[in-house]
Amino acid sequence: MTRVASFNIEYTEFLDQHGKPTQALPAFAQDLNILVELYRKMVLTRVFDAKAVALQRTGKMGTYPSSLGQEAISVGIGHAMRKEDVFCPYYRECGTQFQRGVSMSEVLAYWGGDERANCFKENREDFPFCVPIGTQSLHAAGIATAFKIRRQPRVAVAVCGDGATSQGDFYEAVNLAGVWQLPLVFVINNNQWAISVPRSAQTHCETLAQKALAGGFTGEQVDGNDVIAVRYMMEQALERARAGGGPTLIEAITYRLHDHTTADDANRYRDKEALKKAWDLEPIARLRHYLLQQNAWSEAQEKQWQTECSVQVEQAVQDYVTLPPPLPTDMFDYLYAKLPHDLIEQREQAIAEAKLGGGPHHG
Amino acid sequence: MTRVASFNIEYTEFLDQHGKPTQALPAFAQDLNILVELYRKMVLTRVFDAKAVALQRTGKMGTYPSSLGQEAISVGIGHAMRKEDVFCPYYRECGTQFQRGVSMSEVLAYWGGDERANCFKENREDFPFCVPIGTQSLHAAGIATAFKIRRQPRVAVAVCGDGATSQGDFYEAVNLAGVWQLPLVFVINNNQWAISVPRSAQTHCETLAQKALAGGFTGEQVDGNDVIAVRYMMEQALERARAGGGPTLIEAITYRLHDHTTADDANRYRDKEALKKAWDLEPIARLRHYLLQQNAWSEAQEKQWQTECSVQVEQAVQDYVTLPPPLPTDMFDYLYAKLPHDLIEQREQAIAEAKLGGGPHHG
Amino acid sequence: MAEITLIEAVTQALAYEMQADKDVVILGEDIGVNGGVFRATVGLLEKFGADRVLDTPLAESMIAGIAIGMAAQGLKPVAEIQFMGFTYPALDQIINHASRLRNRTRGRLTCPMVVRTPYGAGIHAPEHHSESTEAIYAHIPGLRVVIPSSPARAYGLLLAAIRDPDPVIFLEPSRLYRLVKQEVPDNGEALPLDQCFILREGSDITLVSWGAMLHETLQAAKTLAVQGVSAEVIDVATIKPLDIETILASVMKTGRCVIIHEAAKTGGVGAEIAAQISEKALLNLHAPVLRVTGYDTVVPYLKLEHYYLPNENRILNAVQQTLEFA
Amino acid sequence: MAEITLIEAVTQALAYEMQADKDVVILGEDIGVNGGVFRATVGLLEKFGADRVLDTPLAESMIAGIAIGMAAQGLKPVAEIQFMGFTYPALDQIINHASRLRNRTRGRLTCPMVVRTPYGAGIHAPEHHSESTEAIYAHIPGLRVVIPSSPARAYGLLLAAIRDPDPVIFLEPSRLYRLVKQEVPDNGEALPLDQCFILREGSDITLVSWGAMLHETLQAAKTLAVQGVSAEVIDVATIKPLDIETILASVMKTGRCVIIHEAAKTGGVGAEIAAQISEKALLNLHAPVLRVTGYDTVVPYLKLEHYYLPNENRILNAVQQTLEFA
Ligand SMILES: Cc1ncc(C[n+]2csc(CCOP(=O)(O)OP(=O)(O)O)c2C)c(N)n1
Ligand SMILES: Cc1ncc(C[n+]2csc(CCOP(=O)(O)OP(=O)(O)O)c2C)c(N)n1
Ligand SMILES: [Mg+2]
Ligand SMILES: [Mg+2]
Repeated sequence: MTRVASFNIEYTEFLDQHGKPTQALPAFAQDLNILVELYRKMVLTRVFDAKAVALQRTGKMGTYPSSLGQEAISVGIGHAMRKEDVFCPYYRECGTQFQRGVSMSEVLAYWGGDERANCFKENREDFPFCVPIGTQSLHAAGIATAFKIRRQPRVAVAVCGDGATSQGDFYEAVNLAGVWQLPLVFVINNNQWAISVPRSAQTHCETLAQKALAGGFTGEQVDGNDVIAVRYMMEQALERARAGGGPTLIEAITYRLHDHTTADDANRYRDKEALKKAWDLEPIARLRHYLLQQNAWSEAQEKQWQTECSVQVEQAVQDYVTLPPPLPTDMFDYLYAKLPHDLIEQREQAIAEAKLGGGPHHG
Repeated sequence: MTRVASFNIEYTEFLDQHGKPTQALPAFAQDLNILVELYRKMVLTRVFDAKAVALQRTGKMGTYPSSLGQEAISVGIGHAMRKEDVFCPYYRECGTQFQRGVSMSEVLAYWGGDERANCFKENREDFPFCVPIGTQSLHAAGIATAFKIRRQPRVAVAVCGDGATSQGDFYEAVNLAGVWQLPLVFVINNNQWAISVPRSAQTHCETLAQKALAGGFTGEQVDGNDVIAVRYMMEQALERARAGGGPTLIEAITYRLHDHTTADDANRYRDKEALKKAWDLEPIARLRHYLLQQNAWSEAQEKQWQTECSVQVEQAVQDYVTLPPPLPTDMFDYLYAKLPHDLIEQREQAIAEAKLGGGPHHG
Repeated sequence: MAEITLIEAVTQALAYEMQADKDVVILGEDIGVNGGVFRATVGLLEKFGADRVLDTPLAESMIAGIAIGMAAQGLKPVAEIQFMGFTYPALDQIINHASRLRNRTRGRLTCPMVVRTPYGAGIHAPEHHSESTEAIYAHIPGLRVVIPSSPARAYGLLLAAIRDPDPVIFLEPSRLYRLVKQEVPDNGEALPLDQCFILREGSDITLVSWGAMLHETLQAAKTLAVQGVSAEVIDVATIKPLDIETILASVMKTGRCVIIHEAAKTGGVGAEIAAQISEKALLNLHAPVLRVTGYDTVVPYLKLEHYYLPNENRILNAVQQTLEFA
Repeated sequence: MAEITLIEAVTQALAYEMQADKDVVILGEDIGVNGGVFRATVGLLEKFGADRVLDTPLAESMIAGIAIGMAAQGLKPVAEIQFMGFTYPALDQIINHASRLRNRTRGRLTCPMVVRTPYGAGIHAPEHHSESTEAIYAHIPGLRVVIPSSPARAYGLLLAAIRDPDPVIFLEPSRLYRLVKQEVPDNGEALPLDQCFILREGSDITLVSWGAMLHETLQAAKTLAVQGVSAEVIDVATIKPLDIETILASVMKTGRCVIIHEAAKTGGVGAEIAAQISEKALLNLHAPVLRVTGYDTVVPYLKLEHYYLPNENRILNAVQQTLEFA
């Protein structure tokens, strides 16, 4: 027997759960202002998230997938990406979107069941949330292909969950990214659950990072509760990709602290102990501890920022609830560039129906 | 950074291209009778293959995919499997099928465009050839799941090509086999081409064996031109699986010495030099050299066996060409267990049409 | 006997048949510990164990593909796909293999599997959770496609689907899951897989529908009765193979027909039914067969969902048009 | 000008548009160095380079999925899937994404992509190489589905498909690839994507078909002419959106119609056309609209293929039945 190939998977963390550095912080994190910025963004994301859940609970919005506990991932990604890069999320990354020009009221409107929300006013190229699990990986690969063909120094970023790594589309994207050396960064939000299916029942892999080996490129594990680690590894990966160095896959290890969505009840399948332990690891407290230790943040600032976040979020809620309803004709008017003749009659019918007050709500 | 996982891929070969052992042969290969048996089966496969190509060329059969140069893989697999195991081929494994009760005339009839060929008379559980690339991997995973549920000491074997490793279905099967620890052996016939697409344009992986790492289990490389190595590694994998040790993926490295199929012309894309070099590595000559050296085979035996093979193959051709044509009603009569009422009229129509002499040949 | 919902009837049928036939195995995402996102498989893991209630990784092509392998080995896998919009990754395995295995091997290997999936709009769910693309499946030779519209029919048809020796696509209207309750004796009695059900007899017009739209269709029939119009209501139930005889017999009698379905109009199953009626009962028709359907658009997100779905009013309009024809 | 085959017309259109628009990029399995298994892309790698002629790994969902990403970036990807039977793994990306991207983002992101694939039986190819499941695609809102039946229409329709700002499924009848030759000026002139073509005018009966079956349909029309029956022959060409007006106008004139397609009958596109004719021209029909189609079976392997495919005789029988009706 001859050894023909060897691979290692590395794990990176800078701040432990108590906010103590476990190694020298990377250059960007020497600037405490940046860390404060990351902190603020995580808090904002969490405040927004709690409000969104509340809106669903009070019947003002549809099903909502909380990103509670996973803010370091979305915020770290958004902070590392450049404006000209393109983002392909699944549905737990409003923390990234807020940094990329997507407004809070757009995110609320999306979960409120309004396609207009996806017509981001301030972001023209990012993909909207993607419900069919894993499929967005291929869109990102296509976008990265376009960048490569056009010799643009831009990078596509695709995020998916641990469950999504079981999908063929995820793997097909990984394989293509490798063989075409695409400017593409894959991020896996490994929150340990795919609805009720635990990470251990999803794959036998020691790490999800090693899924990259099936594409012939590097997979990295990071502490997904450490925004410094996420931000650092993202930047490394983005700049390597931008320079023509090909794709990277980053597995960010975290925990889903909420139910899967507001339609789920995790008590059916989730161990209370595990949840309690996971709360000890969550990303916001640890960075706050560090910032407080460094005197870069204070309780007063905390209070003030919480208030500011609430104000911002309340404003977004106002914008959302006061948005005039979409038109029934919208379902025809954006289907094709130009309405095909076979739809004219149906569109007329929809207008006539709507004048009669629309259909009654069903079910 | 902490190292959290490490992986190695090993390559196994026993006989080099000149038929010289590169290491001590495994136990089974100490028995020269077994090696002669393997040799005979490879030669038979090649003789059959040449005849099948000829039948296509003379208009007596449809498109045919030759397995020229890849006989060690199909023969090694077939020899290692037990009768009660289940085989899921793609389409280059008649060398396996002949050992599992599928007759040569059945294989010819299949490529002659006759579904009856798949109703193997002497094998009730193996899957027939599978045209949609990669899909059979999942059937094998399902069969292995049935074995596991029923606690049967049986193993499913799925073979696919190097090109097939790019398909989502292949990966989904690999991932499931890992997480459910299925009694399943994956074999990749890495013949360096997927029609015109070379292995290097299919994936960036150093080895195809490492695709198994995405499923969290062992991937092995073997010299696919060394039937001893294939046979050995297959047995290892089969017995591990049978004992509850889970799946293995074996990448068998070989070369497609013929066109992709009779519908292809490899001269359009294949380098002549590479082909010449590949001929130096092919599996039959090297085993013959070894057997001749060991006085286990002679030129006289060679001649006689070639003749015997021709006789067997000719008989199969006779059986094939004299098979009465299938009935037009067959397309109705096996679609469901019982003909649904909505097909009765169509079936009658088909009978009436057939009486009129059937349709003229189209196109 | 307690009254149960449609989804409880599904659970009851699964439990009955798993008890009766040890080869029945269920598989899918979140169906075990969690009991299914709609709770269709609640309690089955506890009752039948992890060997027969398989929580799978997240991959639909895989679910369909392994069901084929399991079925070929003589198991009777009942796979749940979480929503119809997530069945599409499984289409290749279903079209190219499940529907063809018996034919391809001339009966040597068979594929007695069921794919269950919630379908249809109206539950205010996110995108891709409101599909009704049954026409895709109904076009595939080798499949059966079955859609229950009441607890009792869900029970009887699912039993039949599991027992059927060929692949069955079993579409469960999610809008009906908890809408009505009904006594459903757990007697293991299957319903026929190739027959329409006449839900209401009538003489003036035939209303043909299936799935959740029967709710509005029956309402319309009631309204029509008040107006003195006697509508016959047919639940197609099995859309492949189609029991056109029952439909034809009714239309021969009434001379008028409106077909109601939630799916997009163009190429919907309504087209096939209308085409067959017009072919085989042309001279009996007093008016063209009309179709009341979803629009040829993507099912909108929840804010516009109710504009998409056909409602009683649209049905009544079509009926009136039909009655007033020439 | 030299006469060219249908497949050469495809190549000519691709080359023309790649020359004219640098955003046009082609991708697929074996389309580069090898020039495509049917030779549709021969010479294009040499002419336009490896940045615009992408030999992909073997994965159809991937091909469709990246085409969507590329299209969203403003490229105009033209993807080849090797045979229609291998498009099914791409269905999820096509249904759930390609057809919906514009609508989902209210026009912010669009998907100007083309999926080309050879389709239909009759070339004695292995299993899965003979599919005609166009009805699946024709049912999906947001798609266009186009089927050429001559070299000139292949050229003009493919140009239109590439230029169209929305996703187009372009089905090339492989049986016609080399069957006929025709002069096709390489003038970059596109044909309309929403119109039927009247291939032959007639007054006694309307024959509606598309793709390879037009070959038999035109033969039948000739035979009928000899018998004194004047058949109008319509090539639907674009099956979604359907130009029902042209068909209706013809049927209003002739009062009789036979639809001919190769796909399975149940739920085929013929059902939609028949349903619409019967709905909108009921009183003009002298006879029921008949359909001559492939059977509701899996397309058989090559030994039985010719029994499956409709032939001139079947068409003539249906025409006769229609003419003799009541
Ligand atoms: C193709 C597909 N199948 C099933 C679903 C239903 N579903 C929604 S979320 C989810 C679990 C996703 O898990 P993971 O990828 O780990 O992401 P997470 O929600 O945990 O962040 C499932 C099964 C879906 N949306 N798409
Ligand atoms: C899903 C699918 N896509 C495309 C094809 C067409 N096709 C037939 S064989 C082949 C190449 C297969 O290559 P590989 O897996 O390496 O096997 P090999 O033929 O080299 O043994 C392709 C693309 C197919 N049969 N199935
Ligand atoms: Mg998860
Ligand atoms: Mg190969």
